[in-house]
Parts: sequence; C-alpha cells; structure tokens
Amino acid sequence: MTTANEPYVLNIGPQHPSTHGVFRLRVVMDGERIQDIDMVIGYLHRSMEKLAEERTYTQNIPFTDRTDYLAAMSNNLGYCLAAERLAGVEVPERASYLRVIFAELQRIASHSMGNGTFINDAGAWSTPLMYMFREREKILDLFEMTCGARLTTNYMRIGGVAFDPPNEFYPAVNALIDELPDRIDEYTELLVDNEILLARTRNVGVLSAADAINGSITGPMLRASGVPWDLRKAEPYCSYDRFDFDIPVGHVGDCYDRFMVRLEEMRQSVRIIRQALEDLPSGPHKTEIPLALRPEPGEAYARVEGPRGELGFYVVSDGGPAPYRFHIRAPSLINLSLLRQMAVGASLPDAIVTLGSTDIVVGEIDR
Amino acid sequence: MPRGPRQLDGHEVARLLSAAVPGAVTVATDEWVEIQPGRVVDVMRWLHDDAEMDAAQLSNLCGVDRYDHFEIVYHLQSLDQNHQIVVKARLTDHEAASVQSCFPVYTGALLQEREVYDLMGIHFDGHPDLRRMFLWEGYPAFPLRKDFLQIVDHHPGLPHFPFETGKQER
Amino acid sequence: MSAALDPIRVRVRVTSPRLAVTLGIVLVLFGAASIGIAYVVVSGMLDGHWYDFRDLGLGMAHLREWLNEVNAGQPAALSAFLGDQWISYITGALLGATGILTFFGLLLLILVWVERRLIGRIQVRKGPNRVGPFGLLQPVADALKLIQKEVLIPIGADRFMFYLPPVLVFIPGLLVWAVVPWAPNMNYLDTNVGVIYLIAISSTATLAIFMAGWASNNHYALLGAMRTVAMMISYEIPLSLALLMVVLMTGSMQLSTIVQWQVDHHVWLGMLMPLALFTFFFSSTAELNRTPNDIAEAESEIVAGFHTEYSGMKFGLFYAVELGNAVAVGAFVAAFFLGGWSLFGLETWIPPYLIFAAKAFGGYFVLVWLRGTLPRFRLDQLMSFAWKYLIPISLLQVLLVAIEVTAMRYMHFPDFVELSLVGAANLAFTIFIVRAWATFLGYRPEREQVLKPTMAKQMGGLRAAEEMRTR
Amino acid sequence: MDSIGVIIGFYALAGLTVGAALLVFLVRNLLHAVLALVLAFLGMSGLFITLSADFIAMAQILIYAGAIPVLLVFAVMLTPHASRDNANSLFAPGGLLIGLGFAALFVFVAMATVWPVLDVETLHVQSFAGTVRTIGAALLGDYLLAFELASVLLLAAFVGAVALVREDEA
Repeated sequence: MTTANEPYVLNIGPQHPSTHGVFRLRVVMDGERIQDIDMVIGYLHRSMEKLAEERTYTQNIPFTDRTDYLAAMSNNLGYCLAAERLAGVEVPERASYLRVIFAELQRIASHSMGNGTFINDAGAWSTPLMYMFREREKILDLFEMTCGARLTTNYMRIGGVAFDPPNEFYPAVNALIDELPDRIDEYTELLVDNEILLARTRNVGVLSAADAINGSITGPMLRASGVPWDLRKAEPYCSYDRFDFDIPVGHVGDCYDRFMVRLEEMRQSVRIIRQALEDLPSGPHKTEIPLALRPEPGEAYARVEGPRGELGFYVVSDGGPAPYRFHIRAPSLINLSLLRQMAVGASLPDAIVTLGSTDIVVGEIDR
Repeated sequence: MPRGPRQLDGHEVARLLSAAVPGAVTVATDEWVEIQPGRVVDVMRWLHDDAEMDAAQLSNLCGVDRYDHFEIVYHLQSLDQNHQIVVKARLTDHEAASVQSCFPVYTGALLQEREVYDLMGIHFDGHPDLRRMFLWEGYPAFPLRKDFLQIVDHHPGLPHFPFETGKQER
Repeated sequence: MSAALDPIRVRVRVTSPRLAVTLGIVLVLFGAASIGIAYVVVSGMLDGHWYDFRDLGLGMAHLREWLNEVNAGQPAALSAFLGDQWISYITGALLGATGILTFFGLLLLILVWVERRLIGRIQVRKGPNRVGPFGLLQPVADALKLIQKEVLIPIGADRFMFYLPPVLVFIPGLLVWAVVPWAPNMNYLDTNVGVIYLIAISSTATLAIFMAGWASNNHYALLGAMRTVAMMISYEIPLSLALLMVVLMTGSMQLSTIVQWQVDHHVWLGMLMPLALFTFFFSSTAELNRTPNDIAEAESEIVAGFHTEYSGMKFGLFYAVELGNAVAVGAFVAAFFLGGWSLFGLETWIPPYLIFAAKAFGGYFVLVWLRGTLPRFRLDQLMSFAWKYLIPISLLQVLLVAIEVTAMRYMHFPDFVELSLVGAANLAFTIFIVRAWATFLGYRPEREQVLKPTMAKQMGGLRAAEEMRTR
Repeated sequence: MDSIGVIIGFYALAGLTVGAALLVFLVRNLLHAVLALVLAFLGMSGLFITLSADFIAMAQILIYAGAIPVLLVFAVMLTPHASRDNANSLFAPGGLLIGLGFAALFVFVAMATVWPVLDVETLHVQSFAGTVRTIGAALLGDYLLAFELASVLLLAAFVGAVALVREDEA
C-alpha cells in the first residue's frame, strides 16, 4: 500500500486504549500488516528495586503492592515468602490458609480484569469488562473489609497476615463463591461460543510449547501453549498441596486458549477457596517477628504462581536491616519477550488482541 | 541458608558440569554453582540439553553489585524434572563488566538481560538488541549499582532501623 | 461503613426541591397550554375543519389544498413572473427543512441519552443519571461542554480540509431524512427515485470521512479513513443488491409506493426476503461504523479512527451524525422491510407515524444491543465476508426474486397464496444457498473446531505437553 | 416561458459548475482540486434536476460525487508527497488546446442541432413522472444490445484490472 521507501510508523501508546497503562509500541506497518514491532517502556519506572535497598524488610511490603497493582495480594505473598525463607520464619497454619484464600480471590479478580480487557481489545464495547468488574468489585469489597484497602492491600506480613478477617467476611465470601460459578457460566455463554470472538482470537498470536518454555513464558500463557506447569502444584507453597484442584491446559497456544485458560482458572480458584474455607484452622494468624529483622547474610529466591505467571522475588541479605539486593522477576515483562515473534506478520487488530491476551500490567513491567 | 524446596545441590551440579564442560566451574556451594563469565553459553547449552539437568527454562536472571565485582544470577528451571538450578557468574571487572549473553540458548533472556544492562550497566556479548529499556538512551548512570550518584556522606543501603539511634552498621 | 462517609455511593443532589417543584409547575402549565391549543386546533373551533390527529399527513394535505387556493388567488402578474406554484414550493421547502432540522436536533439530544442509558443497562450499570431527572439533561450538558471546548488543529493538518468534513458529513445525515415515509402523505420528498436517492446521498459521506482522515495528519486517522473507504466500497454493493430486491418485488423506487405495496399485500418484505433484510442491516452496520463492523473507529486498535484528532463540537458533529444515521437505518429498515407505517390494520387506530417511529427505534435498539454485545470483526474478515459471501449470495437471490416476480405476473393465484409461495421459496433458497455456498468455500464454523482446555493433574514440561497432546 | 425560479436556478447552478470546474485547474493543492471537481459534479446534478431528469441527477451524485472522487483521492493520497500539487507542466498548452477543441465541438453541436421544441401547454408534471421506467424500458428494450455490450466491456475491464493487480503466487 505505502511506498517502499517510507516506513509507516505507528506509535501505539503511551496513551492508547489498548496498552492498559503507559506503555508504547512502535509499530512499523505495511498497510494493515505489521513489519516490525518495538516496545518502548519505562514510563512508569519507579526503580523499586533501588528504593527497596533503603527500606527495612517490612517496609518493603507496600512496594510490592504497587508493582502489579491488579494482583497486590499475590505480590505481597511472593515477597513475604522470600523474606521468610531468608529469615527462617515459620508461618502459622491459619495464616497460610488465609494467604491461599486471598491469593486465590486476587487471582479471580485479576483474571476478571485480564479477560475483560482482552475482550475489550477484541472490540466488544466494555460489556464483558463491566460484567467482570461486577465480581471484581465484590472481591475488592472483601479486601476492604479485611484490610481496609481495595487495590494496594498490603495485607501479608512476614510471618503471617496482618489481620484476621472480620466475622462478616465469612458469609460474604461464601455468598460470593456460591455465586461465582454461575457468573463464570454466564461469561461462557456470552463469549466462549461467540463466532466473532472465535474468529478474532483463534490461531492468532500462536506460541508453541517449545517456544514458550524457551522464552521464559510462564503462567496462563505457558499453560495455554499446552505445557502443564503451575507452581501451585509443581512446587507447592503455603498449603496448596492440601487442596484438590486441576490445572487447565490449552491446546494451540493462541489467544483463545489463553482466554479460556484464565476463565477455567477462575473456576479452579473458586474450588480452592471453598476447600480452604472449609478446613480453615483456628490459631494465630501471624508469627511475631522482631521488628528489627536482620536476616543472616545470604540469599533467597521465592516464587509464587501469580495471575500473570511465575512471580519471583530474589532477596539478598548482608545482615543489615534492609535487603542488600531486591529483585522482582516480573512475569508481565518477561511474557512480553516473544511479543515480537507473535506480532510480526500479523495484522494490527491481531497484534492488539495478542497484546491483550498477554495480560500485561504496566506497573509490573516498569516497576 | 536453606535452598529452595526443589533446588539442586550446587556441589552435585558442579561435579557433573565440570565433567561435561571442563574448566567452567570456579566455585560450588550447596546452593549455587559459580562459573566463568566467558563460558556462560557453553554451560547453559549443556544444562539445557542434558537430559538429567534439563534446564529448559531460564526462570530468572538478575545482577547483584558486590562493590568490587558483579554477580549475575541465573535461576534455571527444569519443568519435566521439576527442579531448580542456580548458576552464578562473577564479573571481576567492575568498571567494564561484561559477560556472555545466554540469548542463543534462552530467548527468554532478551528482556531480562536488557534490564540488567539498563539498570546495572553490565554488557552482554552477543545480545541481539542491547539498548536501554526503562531509562532513556544516554542516561548517564546505572541506578542499581551501589555507587549510583555518588552523593557525599551518603552510603547505599539502610544503615540502621528508623527507631535505632547512633549505631552505625557499616 | 456508613453511606454518609462514602461519597461515591451517595446520590449527589443536583436539583433542589424548590427548583424541582418550580420546574414541575412550569412543565404542567406548559403541557396544559399545549393540550389546550392542540384541542382548539384539532376540534375545528378555528377553521371549521375537524382534524384527525392520528394522521398528520391529512393535515399536510389540507395545508397543501389551502396553499393551492392561495396560489390560485395571487395576482396574475406575479404568477406569470414566478410561476403558479411558488408559494407552495417555498412554504413546503421551508416547512420541510425546518421540520427535519428540528426533528434531527431533538432526536440527537434524545439519542445521546438513550444510547448511553441503554448501553449502561446492558453493561449492568446505570448510565448517566446525575444531570436532571434520570440524567435527561445529560445531552445538554455534553453539548455545552463540547461547544465550549477548544478545537485543536494538529500541526501539519490541512486546515481547510480539516474544517470541512464535520459539516460535509452532516449534510447527508440530514438529507436522508427527506425521503423517510412517516405516514401516508407524510413524506417530505416523495421522489420516484427514492431508493437511488438514498444510496447516492449516503455514498457521499465516504468522501467527507476520507477527507477527515487525511487532513488530520495522523496515522490512526489515516488508517481509519482507509478502512472506512475500503468498507464502504465493499458494502455499498450488498446494500444496493438488497434494495434491488425490494425494488424488484414492489416494482417501484418510490418509498411511499414500497410501503403501500406492503400495506396492500398485507405482508412485510422482511418476511418475504429475510436475506435481503439481513444483508441490508448488516451492510448498514458497516456503513454506519457500528459494532460488529466498527473497524473504522475501532477504539482498541486505532483510537477513534478518522476523527481521532477532532475535538470540541467538531467531534460532536461526527458523534451526533453517527447516532442520527443509526436511527435513519432503523427507519429505512422499517420502511423497506417491516411494513413502514402499517401494523396489520392497527394503523387505523394508532397514528401511523407513531407506528413508524416505534419500528425505527426498534431497529435502532437492535443496533445498540449489538453494540453492547458483540466483539468486532477484523478488516480482512469483513472484506472477505462481503465479497465472498454476501455479494454472490445476494446476486443469486436477486435472480430468484426476478424469476418470482415474473412468475407472479403470469400466474393469477390469490395474493395470499402467491406471497406465501414466494416467502417459502425465498426462505428455503436462502437456507440452501447459505449452506451450499459455505460448503463450497470450505467454511467451517469456528465453534465446531474449538477445543476446550484439558485439566491436568501432573505437572511437567515439554515432554508432558507432548504426552498430553498425543492423548 | 420558464418561470423565474428555474431561470435563476439554472444560472446559479451553471455558475457553480463552471466556477468549480475552473477551480479544478486553478487550485494548487491537488486534493482541493478534487473537492472542486465534486462541487462541479454536484452542480451538474442540480442542472439535471432543473430538467426534471431525477434519475440521471441521482446517478450523477451516486457515481460522480460518491464513487469517483474517492478513487481520485485514493490515487492522490497514495502517491508520494512530492507529486501532490497541481503544478504547471508541459502538458498544459496541449491540454488547453484539446479543451478548446472540445468546447468548440460542443458549441457547434449545440448550435447546429435542431432541438425539438415542445409546447408548454402539453407539458404536465405527469409527463415527467416516470423517467426511471422510461430509462429502464429504453435500456432493456430498444438499446438492449448496446447496454449488454457495455456491461460485458465493463466486466472485461474489471477482470482485467483484477488480473493486473494480482500478485504472482510464486
């Protein structure tokens, strides 16, 4: 379409409806086809890894909320596991059950958001997003009820969780998990058999299993490519080994599989929450740790299965009050490694759908 | 320090590794294996291809500034065997730190190595697209280095707890 | 937490009770006065005629007669100079233009509210509900905001070409309303080339949109403009073919005749030719840039398409004309396929223009509903749908309709039998040809090929993945 | 004897058409020239309406104001930027000559033809009611062969265009 000597460069972002934050794609196009794609990131860079080197271990917990602001609980959990492994802190059983409950609630909320915006990118004008927001709101209400914050929860502590949930929490969460499967069925009816959505997402942005593994892709994207890999089962942390749940695995590795894997994971999360609530042990919700926590010199790498993938925290201690080095393995960033491979040669709408299906959170990409 | 729940013993890995890639291993502890920065690709390729090691995925890559040297820490993951291997590379030249890129083995290193280059200024030989990522091209410093913006009377890190007084650790 | 502490959930009072009461009294008085005036006019106290308010067209006919009398009574010198009918022409033109402008303006004001409320309802939220009762004054507030906003012109934009499109795009939006047959005798321009008029007028909007996209000096706008043009060129053809079927069946391009044909035969053309109805509606969504064919202003891809750079009231005009055109599509669907102002005899009792408006808004509601439900097609999918499916199938259907019309001319069965046969034949043919064509082109519904995720209990890597795949 | 309205209409539309046509080659910007061309076409369709030729007027709008300019604009837009102005060229004198020649021809034809003059009294509104029917009957009756030949020619051009643009599937 265009003349060969004049590349048609389209800047998608930093302010664009589909970049979900300040994230920029510099796309070289030939008509509607993408010839080259380059990410320009860093608009939200706050250098948390540097900041964390001058805060105590407990003071760093709020930072983790603000990396992946759609999955604050999972980030809290990952960091606390790393700090506990570093300092050798034991966690009471009730706390680990509560952590599971909140992490899974957070996963449902995050997947609601991810799937909703993904459908939005595919062109459905906000309706599925609003439907999914309805459930997400209730989950955020539960968070607010428990820890006073909705988005940046700052709920987990080194050695447990900050508060025991109030008494109103249990009926509310029970009502929610009774309702959720029906809601997820509703989305399925609305979206999953929708011919337009299928035509838009099937065989778009395909990632083979070998490529996905080699490209460090984790989480729902990896599972959608057909690799049965979930840290909750492979390396059970907290008390995931005591619950009965399945890992949904896709077949092709296209955008549709990613969407479906996320939708199924929401169902599985409901199962986990139900079991955890049934066997929720009594006891303290927190181990008392010294406020002046000085772990022995050494290092620890702990990871959890966050909603977006393997969320790792690499913490190095030199015996001082603050981490010597604090590194976040951000799944949002690393899942973008193969974006170029997926998007080049596709058309612009396909690339947008592919980007939507990777479910990025810019706060986590840039940190 | 305790290893991760499914982390391999560094000595064991070092034994196999030094048999397969002679001269690559410098130090081994029960947590990690330290290798020559010039042999990264060889080591990674062997770890990746070996059926027993089966390090299929580069799970995490990050750099640590130890004042006089850098450490690059690789967390490698085997999905089929379900174990984790920690490999480190020590870069002694603090001024012009450089290490082989493991992109030829793991495409997942693309953005992680760029990030380390951007924030720590470590050069990865053989990386196809080594540019600044979060910071703009031409930014004068590398923030995650301990000597970032050498402010007078300022030491990196937290010297003492906020409520503690007087006691200077470092 | 108490409601008082939660500002979001507390309904903000915009109207004080006193203002509300005053407004209410004024409204009641206004309504009473209007009813009084209407009664005086309708009951014939004024000029001895008894007006049937169910048929405004009758009133128009009276007006015309009266104007003819005035024409006849004018001095001969004047009529020799200006023609016999000039008073009728000028009055008619002024009345019609004022009527359409008023109607369109009011319609747009209401539509902004209707669309946002409907979409809100579909999306389990409330929609605008703060400004005025039920948020009814929201469009006014929007319009005020848009008018006082600064209009930004990008650097490098062609200023002249940038200013023109919002106006140009508005003209066809107004002009198409001229041929709408509201009721018997109640259409402004009952030309006997009404159908061609419609196609011709709507095709001119393409140029305006293209100009907008080009003049903006913006890559998104240019992409949007290109998409618009590609889509409009493709979908004008099935649209015209669908209308061709209507014209063939009714033997006229005059909209009033088309509606009258449906009234006379007690049938809706949409029942006789479901494929034509579908083609017309689907092509219209493409022409209108509405979901599922809103690729020209696909928000998630190219921001706002051709009007990305427009702000203030210039954007407002694009937005408004889009809404107005949506109702116009509803109106034309009603006129061509849903029997126009007729409702199987009920039009004797209900004012026909109300029936027509109800049908038009019904069509509009379907458009809003689609917008709230469906994702968007991709450009190449839309193009291939138009060229590979819609156009060939429509062509075959046109052939069938032509054969049927010829056959009907030579057979002399009762209407009812003939039309039932035609309807049945068309339906059967449509089902047959759609299936046959899809099989011929090797199309398989996506939903038959979908594999739902499998549930894994064991974790693993590539080896496990291959095991799962082979299983 | 025409009424004054028709006369005014005719001259206004004729002035619009001629003025817009002049603008087409006076305006520097090629896209503005295209717009002026559209205006000229619209004026033409207005002239057709004053002649009660409603079908032709609508066809004029549909084809010349709706479809052709889009093609023109497309062509202008997709050519490189340098050639987007309506500059002087060597073709101008020749073009002027040809244009004058055509004008002379038309004037001659208009003058030399013996136009049938109809009596105003016999002309009713009814006699213009069915231009569509008349044109349709003429096209598919008397001039069927010419019509079909034109259709086949257009189809051939269409297929030829597709064949020309089609890329080789090598």
